[in-house]
Amino acid sequence: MAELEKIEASDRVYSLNLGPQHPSTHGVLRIVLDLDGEYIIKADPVIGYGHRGHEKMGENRPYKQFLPNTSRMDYLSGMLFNHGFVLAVEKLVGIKVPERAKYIRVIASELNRISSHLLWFGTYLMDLGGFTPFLYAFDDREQILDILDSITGSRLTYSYCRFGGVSRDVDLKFIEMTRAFLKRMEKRWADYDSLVTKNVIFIHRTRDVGVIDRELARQYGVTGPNLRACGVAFDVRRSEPYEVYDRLDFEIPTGTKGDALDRYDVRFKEMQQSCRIIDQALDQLPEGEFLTPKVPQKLGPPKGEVYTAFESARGLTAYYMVSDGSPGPYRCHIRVPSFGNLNALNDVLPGTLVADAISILGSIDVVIPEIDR
Amino acid sequence: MGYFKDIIDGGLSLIEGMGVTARRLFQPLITVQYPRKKIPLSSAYRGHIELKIFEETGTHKCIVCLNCEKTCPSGVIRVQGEKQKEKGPKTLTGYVIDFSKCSLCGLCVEICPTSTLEYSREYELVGDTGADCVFDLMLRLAKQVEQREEKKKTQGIAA
Amino acid sequence: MKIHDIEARMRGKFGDLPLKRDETGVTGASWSIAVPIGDLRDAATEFNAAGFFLESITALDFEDTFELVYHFNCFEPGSRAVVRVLCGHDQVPPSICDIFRGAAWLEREVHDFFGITFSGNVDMRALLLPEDADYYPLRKTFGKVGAYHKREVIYG
Amino acid sequence: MSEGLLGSEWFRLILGLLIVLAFSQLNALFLVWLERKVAGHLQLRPGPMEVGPHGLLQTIADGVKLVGKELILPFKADRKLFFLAPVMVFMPVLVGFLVLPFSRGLIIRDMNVGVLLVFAFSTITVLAILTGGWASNNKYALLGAVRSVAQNVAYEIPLLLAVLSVVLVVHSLSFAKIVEYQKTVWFIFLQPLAGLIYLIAATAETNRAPFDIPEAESELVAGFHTEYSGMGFGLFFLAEYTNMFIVCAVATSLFFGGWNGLFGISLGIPGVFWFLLKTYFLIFVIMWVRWTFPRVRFDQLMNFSWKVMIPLSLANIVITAIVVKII
Repeated sequence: MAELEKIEASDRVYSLNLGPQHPSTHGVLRIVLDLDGEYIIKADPVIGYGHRGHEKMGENRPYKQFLPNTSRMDYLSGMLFNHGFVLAVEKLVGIKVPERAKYIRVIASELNRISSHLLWFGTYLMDLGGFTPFLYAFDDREQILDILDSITGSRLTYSYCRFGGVSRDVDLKFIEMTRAFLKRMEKRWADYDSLVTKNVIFIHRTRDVGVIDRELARQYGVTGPNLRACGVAFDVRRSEPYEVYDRLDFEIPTGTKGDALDRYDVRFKEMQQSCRIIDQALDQLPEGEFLTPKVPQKLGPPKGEVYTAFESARGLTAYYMVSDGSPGPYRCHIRVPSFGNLNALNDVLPGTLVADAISILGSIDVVIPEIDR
Repeated sequence: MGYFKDIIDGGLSLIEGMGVTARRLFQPLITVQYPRKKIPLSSAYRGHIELKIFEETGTHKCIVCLNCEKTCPSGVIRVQGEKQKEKGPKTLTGYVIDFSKCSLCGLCVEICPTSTLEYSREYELVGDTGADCVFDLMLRLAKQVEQREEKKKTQGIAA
Repeated sequence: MKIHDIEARMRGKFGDLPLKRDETGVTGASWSIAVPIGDLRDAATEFNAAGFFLESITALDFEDTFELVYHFNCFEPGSRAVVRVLCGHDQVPPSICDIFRGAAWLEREVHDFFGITFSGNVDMRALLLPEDADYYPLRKTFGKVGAYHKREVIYG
Repeated sequence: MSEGLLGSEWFRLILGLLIVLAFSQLNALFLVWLERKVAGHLQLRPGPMEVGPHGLLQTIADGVKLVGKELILPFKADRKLFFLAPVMVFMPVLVGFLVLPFSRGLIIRDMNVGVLLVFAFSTITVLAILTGGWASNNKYALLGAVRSVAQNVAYEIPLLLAVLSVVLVVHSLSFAKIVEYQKTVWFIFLQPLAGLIYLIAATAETNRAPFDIPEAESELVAGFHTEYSGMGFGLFFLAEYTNMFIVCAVATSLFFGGWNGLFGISLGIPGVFWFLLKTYFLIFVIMWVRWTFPRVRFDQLMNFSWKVMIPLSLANIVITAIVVKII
């Protein structure tokens, strides 16, 4: 680093404007890089291009009308964000959810998590220059979208969860499709292993690249797979189990070094664990109601506040809502995981190459509209 | 001999990867040439909303309660009603949606007390201007009723 | 459990009175503590030393005051704690960005939305809003809002 | 082209030039189509289908579109160099055709320094890329140009060393003689290591994935040709595919027996078909590789070149020289 500082004083340093329109910035992110040759001296991510004011929107409408907004923040895990919001409101108002609905939500959420990770897998490989895995991943993702489409009627912004259940019951066809998908994926993991995980070029591009260690992760509030990659088995599904996660048997995959390869491994294994969760949840899926009929149209929550954390595909996400007793929240804040994950780049990028910067950016899996809200 | 082992292992991993892609060369294609072939829609598909025609009455059951208009998060729906008699229920005179603002959440369909709203199964909705996204559901309903009657007629002749 | 250690230390430092336990679990945190604005950095330092990470910073706009809400968590089950700081509309809270590096952006976000300037945070550029934004959208005086309450209306 | 027809040297040259120009363009168009088809089928999709049968005319349609587009000169760019670069990248590629041995007697000029000529001229491509990247006045383009030069140093040496081991055996730089030598046994069987190194280095020479680091679309947007529009971009594109044909044709001549059939069995098929068959197969392999692997980082390519390819090719040359001396 001392050497780098010396160079900084010289006029060899030039700045490169990476984004907002750039093939690998996943949404509209701009990073102003100070470069010496191809080495990065300083990185300053500039965000906010996709700011839509979701928090303000939340404040000036009833809880129910904020539902469709939730899946538009992190559009890749719309179901999870939807789910989390419903959890928060149910906790605030005190609505009981039928068992069957809980299971359906978990299944749908985990399917969504796999689809989000699959998309990350594809785009990450594309960032590294491999185009084909992207399309294979999209092939699999398409199966999930079809499954979710069959119950929610939508492929991306689901708006599926309702206060006290879900909007539509699952049928036998859904269960059949999901089982077929799980079976299909068993073979696909091996293909992905041969095509990517074992590939020597891929390993060289990711090993020891962009190390986020435990301390750095804590400093920046990095959560989710990026945190687990450095060896911390912290998962909201385990630490504060919601719905039926405490009844399901699954592992929390962790890495050791916290480099891009570890992050890749963790996400890859997470997809397999999600498959396990879905399999068990399908086995345990009880009969019964999918929606509590007693939920009033106009919610009248007590005064106070609620903070509900859940594990989205990118990490710890939380809804913080303050209620003044009216049908809409007085303040609605959303803690998004990508915020901290991207923030850590300030410290991770300096000293790396531009090529590695792309690899790192891809490996931390940010969804910019989620940060911008 | 780690040097040569690394090279050979690396080379083999590359060949393994090429095997995966080569196998795909002989697998059937998964894409659909869209305008020529189409995939069946999901039964839960949520398009824009439409007034449902009930068999027994041959028309919709809207009572102009304005629940849909009030519950819509994006302010898409405009409903107009008129009282036919001094003391009586309102009847629907206009139902217009601005689809360009719709977020397809489905809250209006769920809240409708008479279940007279349903999802359209149209998805090829292209327009040149924003005005093309404004649908007059009454007009659409009238057209549908017409089509139905024609169908009935032709079926009747055939029978 | 780190959460019990830090609770004991907080009680030692600020007394029992400002610390509120939450038995219902609705607030998502084991307890919350109201800290005077001058002691915010001390509290944050304690949390940092105990190995907590900063989950979120946000503010609430009331008619009489702002309230800053800091959520801390550590990598153990159910270990969330809340630090609440009352900050008058004209007060300048201290920045904790040198204690938690991730706080810099979170404070910038709060500055964006509420116009609260944090002393000690050198980088107060707009984060999510355009550079030339001269409004604070999450203040209750901006745009369409339902109500503008005093703090006691909600928190008693 | 029988010997009798070629009375005049000039006639032969002009005819050759015309054929080369026509062939190189058509070939490039075909290769672009092939690339898209190969990519498509590797990815379980059909590729271009709309223009012509199986999209065969798609690239022609694209070409027409490119010709019709405006050539945009970036702000403060070096005007002369900017427009010179695409021409410079295409010229040396044409020269390569002069010495390619399509079949016995079907060589425009069988020079005794043919091999040298191809590699000498192909190096100009790097200069053209550097010129284009520099003249664009764009940081991405400049980075791409710089990478290209760095990459050039890394792959040219093993490329030539691999070729040298073949030349050592034949004692000639003439393509015709090298191909004649492989009448029964191809050099890929005698010199498998050199053949492999040549193919790897040749992939890098043509800036193809996994060595497409000067372009690196996910990192440098489009690298050295970021700022080129219309036919400026088109020429870079055509040159890339023509270049690919040339390196594969050279590989066919040097290692895969040129116009000869396998182990001298020609099955009555004319030599030129053998030649083209093998060349297009090699091109297919290069495409297949591109659509399978992620991109390497440029320092990794250098490491690979200096630590693996150069020592191995040097060792290969030494062993070859000793064996040749003993025999």
